[in-house]
Amino acid sequence: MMAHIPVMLVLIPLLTALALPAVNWMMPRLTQIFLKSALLFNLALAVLAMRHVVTEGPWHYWLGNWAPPYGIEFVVDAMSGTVVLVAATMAYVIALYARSFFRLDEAGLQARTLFYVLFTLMATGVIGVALAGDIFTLYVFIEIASISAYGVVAMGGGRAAFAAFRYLILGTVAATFYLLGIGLIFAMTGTLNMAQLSELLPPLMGSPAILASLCFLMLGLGTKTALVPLHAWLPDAHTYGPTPAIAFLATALLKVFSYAIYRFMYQVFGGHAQPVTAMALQILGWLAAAGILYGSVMAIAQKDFRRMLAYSTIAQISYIPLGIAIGTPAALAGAALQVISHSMTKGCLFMIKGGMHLKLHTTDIGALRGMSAIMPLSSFALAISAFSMIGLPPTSGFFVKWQLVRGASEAGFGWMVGVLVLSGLLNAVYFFRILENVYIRKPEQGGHAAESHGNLPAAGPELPLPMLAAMLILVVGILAAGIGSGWLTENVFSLIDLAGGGIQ
Amino acid sequence: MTMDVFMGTRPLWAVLVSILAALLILASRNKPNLREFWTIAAALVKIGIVYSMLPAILRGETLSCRPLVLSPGIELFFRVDAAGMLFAALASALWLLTAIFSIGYMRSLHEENQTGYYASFALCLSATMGIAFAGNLLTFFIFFEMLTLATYPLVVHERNEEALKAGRQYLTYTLISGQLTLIGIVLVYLTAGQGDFMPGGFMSGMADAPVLALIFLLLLAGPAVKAGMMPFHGWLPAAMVAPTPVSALLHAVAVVKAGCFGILRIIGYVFDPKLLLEIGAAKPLALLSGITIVTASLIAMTRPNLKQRLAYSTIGQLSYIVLGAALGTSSALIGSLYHLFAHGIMKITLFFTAGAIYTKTHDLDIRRLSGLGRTMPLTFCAYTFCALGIAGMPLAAGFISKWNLLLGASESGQWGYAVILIISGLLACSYLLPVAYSAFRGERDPEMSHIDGEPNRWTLLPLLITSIAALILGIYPDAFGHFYSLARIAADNILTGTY
Amino acid sequence: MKSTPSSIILEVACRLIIPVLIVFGVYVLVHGEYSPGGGFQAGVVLALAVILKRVMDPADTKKSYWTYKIIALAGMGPVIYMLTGLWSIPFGGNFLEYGLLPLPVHEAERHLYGILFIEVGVTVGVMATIISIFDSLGKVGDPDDRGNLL
Amino acid sequence: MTAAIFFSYVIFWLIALLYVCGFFGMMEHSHLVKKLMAMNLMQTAVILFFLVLGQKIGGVTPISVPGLTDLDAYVNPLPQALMLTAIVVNLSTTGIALAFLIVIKKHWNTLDESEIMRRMDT
Repeated sequence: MMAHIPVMLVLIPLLTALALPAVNWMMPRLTQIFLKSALLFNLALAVLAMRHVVTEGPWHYWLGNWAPPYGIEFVVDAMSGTVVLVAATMAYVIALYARSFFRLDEAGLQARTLFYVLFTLMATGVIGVALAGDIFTLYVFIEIASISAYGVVAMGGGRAAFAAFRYLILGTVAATFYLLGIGLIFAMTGTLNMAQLSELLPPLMGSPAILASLCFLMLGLGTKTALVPLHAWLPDAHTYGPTPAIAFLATALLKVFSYAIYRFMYQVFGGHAQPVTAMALQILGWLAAAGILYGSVMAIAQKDFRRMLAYSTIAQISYIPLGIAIGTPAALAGAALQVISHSMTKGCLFMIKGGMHLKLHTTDIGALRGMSAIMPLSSFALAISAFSMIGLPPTSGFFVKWQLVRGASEAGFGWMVGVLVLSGLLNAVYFFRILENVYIRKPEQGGHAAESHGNLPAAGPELPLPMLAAMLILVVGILAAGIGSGWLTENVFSLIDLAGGGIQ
Repeated sequence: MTMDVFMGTRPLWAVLVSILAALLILASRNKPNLREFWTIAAALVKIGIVYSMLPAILRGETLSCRPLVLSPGIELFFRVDAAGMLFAALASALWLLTAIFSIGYMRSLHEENQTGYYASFALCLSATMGIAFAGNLLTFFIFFEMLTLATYPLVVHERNEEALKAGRQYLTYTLISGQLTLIGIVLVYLTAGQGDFMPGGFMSGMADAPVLALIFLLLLAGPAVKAGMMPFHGWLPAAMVAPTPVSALLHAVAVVKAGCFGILRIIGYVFDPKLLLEIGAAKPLALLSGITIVTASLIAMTRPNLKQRLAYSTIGQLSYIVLGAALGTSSALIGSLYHLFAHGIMKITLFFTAGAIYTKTHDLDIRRLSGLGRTMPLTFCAYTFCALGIAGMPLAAGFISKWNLLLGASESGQWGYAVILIISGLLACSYLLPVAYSAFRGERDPEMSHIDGEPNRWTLLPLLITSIAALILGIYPDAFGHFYSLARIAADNILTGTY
Repeated sequence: MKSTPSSIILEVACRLIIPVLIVFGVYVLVHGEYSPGGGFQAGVVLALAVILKRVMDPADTKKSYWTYKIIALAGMGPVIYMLTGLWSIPFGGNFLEYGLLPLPVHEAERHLYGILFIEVGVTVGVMATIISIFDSLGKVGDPDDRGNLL
Repeated sequence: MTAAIFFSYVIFWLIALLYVCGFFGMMEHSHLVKKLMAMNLMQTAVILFFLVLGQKIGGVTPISVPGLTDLDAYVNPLPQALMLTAIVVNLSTTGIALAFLIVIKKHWNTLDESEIMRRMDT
């Protein structure tokens, strides 16, 4: 059993997702228990897989015992293990949150089992992308994750359906770009396995076909990651989709495409050792930097908390491509830490957003006055996540910034240091504006918060326990990932394989 | 065994104890007595832990512990040395007094949001301990930023527009400068490969002079803003909207002193006073602090509000410390380190008296305080004594530091600074003493006729203790915690380059 | 409630065609290993049989319990696939290693049976999916339908 | 033979044309169904691209023909197998997109993108 963990990591959520309608039909009471125990079990397996990677190195699994060039291979290494662990954690925590959320949100989503099915499928896709050892399997899992994501976003109603349609169109065009890219690679080399490609490609790097495929892959994965200027789908989808879905989409799903960029850049195209790839990485760095600044500036301009979070996601997600583009071990460690840190932070913020929506009936920033009096624990979670977003110690966000700044200055990218620092300050502008409203300003007489204070549901002013528990797990995680970041960097992120393509 | 572990990790516990206290305070927010008990208890425990390390430091040893790895090759590193001990002992002792004062002050004014106040206060103290004991730049920076964060709720405590504006200003100054310091720290790790504080510094020869000067400038940004150096002082008077105990502890002890302490650490333990001369950074720094001293004193004279006046006085006095560090001779360093401590004791007394007066009058306009000295003799005696101390009168603690600074200025041959110090003393007399004079000799303002006596004893007790302490220290500079010896050991460390 | 068929010609034709479709579907399924065919095609053919029945008797579509069952069934198809893959694990194989399935036949034939099980799963999945799409489309515009299936 | 080489290149140009047609169709039309159809054109172009990659002149379908044991006589089966998966992906994307269109039509009572965008803002 233990030897099959890599494939189990994909199979368990897949099996859960597909069996869920049957379970719900025959034993409706067991649905939630079934879902949560499966996700918890998967989380435990992810931890075991990570431990295996740390103690014994990368883990290869051949489906049907067919050797790689012919068969499908799953690989768990330091980076994919991290992504899998994050995805499994977020899936469990959000499942914990979602049930209470939907219970309170009576007017909202009705097709709940369908939601859980799509949600778990999305988790399957994310974990599959992380584990895939060949570029076509990667495509299949990307599409599993994306299609479920379109469906889940559309569950938020009429506006969400339109946002999801645009997301679908752009996402599918991105997928065709991706397919074209791997088609060109396949035409040049005759293989799809990443390990084999990394040996066959270097002599071919100068050819126009490979250059074109690099461009197509960058465009495809860049759109899915919401790299500026390919981010057009993101703000609407994040604003109108149902909260638990967006909490997973913004955290685990977006990360996995950055992770795919890392896999291609370093383990297929040879990283900074190849002049063409080095150029691509440089462009990636510029785009990421532009994304960081654009997202932060746009976030300041928003009046709605949901939209602000959406733009903040664009900014924060770009930290990962930035770390990948820099390409020193410290920067890659920063990118990997950002995968963990941003997932927990943004997940927590979206959960709080959902809570505000349920309790205060608004997500308008100006109407959050006095929230700390009504929802003290949620406000506390909000404060900690905001600090992590800004990058203040001892939260994990600070250590991300530290590693990235360190990496950028080691590699001689002084301007990136400036971008990172500026981004932290811009984040401070919009998050402290919210904290001021939540903690310091008193609700105006007859204002929104005061009004809804009167209409609070009988369940009590604070959110129900499972929702709070989910948020507080993430808050503890943010602090733990900050304090433990040194340990993580030394023991896990130091194993990230740059395949000789990094900057020393 | 457990005892040994505890003894070995005392610096860590000194930091953690008030974080724990903050959590307990938040947990018992509905029980004011229990909440304040936690504050006092944590303060006592902290004093116990800090002072238990004193004998070893006085023997010239250092205590260190590395509980955690922060980043490859960089640990969360605490090292207690003479300079850190000086700062930690000062902050922990004054926390206890401020806690007692706060209880009296907050209760008599029926302030809101007291739980958040006490919790943030405790967090501030943790951050201060962390800054005092930090053994490397990253650890220092982490606690430095924590201090910024923990202070913010205190600055905006009043929850009104003015407080919000002050809070924004405070964050703007400190966060921006903090980020610059972060870049500086990264550059230090990049050029020197390490960032552990060493007496006499470790940066010499690591890069060319212009690069070193740039790094120094970046590193200095954060501490200089916190210390209220002149072009960056705007937040400090604005932050005086906070309740008086906050101004007392934070703007006399924790925050601004953390800035000064940071400057001392950077000058003495990352760079070296001699290296600064070589790269041409010492003279501009000294000049800047000289200008700050005079200008701040001149501005102070124009402010009618007592707290504002004290704020500008603080800005001026803090630059003594920077000046001493920039001069870099033995006496100057001793004076600078001792001033860190002496100014803390005296300025906190002044703020305590301001707070005590405020609990009675609800007004701090100095024109309306005249005649009150006859009703509140103890309070105003304490005020007068410490005002003279700030000016540098013999028999008060301020004299010791100023004397050493004067010696230092003459040792280094820069007589101009000696003149500035003396002028500053005269200016201090001219803006602090008129308050005392009119209080004892002036006509009572008719609106203040209802004032019947001294403030309540919880507010009176701490300020009497600190003013008596200032007197004793002026006579025996080594009293209470061998602070003078600590300053001397630290200065020796910096100049000899070894612990 | 017995509803009337739309026309007698349709009814007679369907009665003749549906059994043939089912038999043909099974043929396509089991022959997929050697010749064009397999799970996808078999699934479509089988689904067609059910859809024809629906066309013949529209009232059948309205029975709402069908949607629950059919979607659960659509999920169970891939579950059969995965269980087949997992079946080899207790016998020392990797996921989907049919050569180690505990069947009393030659290894090459074990591969064949392994594929067959998988094709059965695919057939069930495809069939149920197509039927559920047909059912949902039949409900668009239905005032009783809230647009939510589960 | 030159004709064969010529046509072997022309097919790629035709595929590129199809792809670009899809792209421009998507940019040009504001009707959502037309956008979807344009998207399908792009997907089809990519599928054709893969199939042509595995094609060879005179090759037969990769299903065992009795008596034909020469491996070179068959076309490469891998692209075909891959495209089978890609077609399933396309099918599900199109299906889910159509479902969205039904919801959009119900909610907005129009399928015109610019109209919906205008109403989203207000």
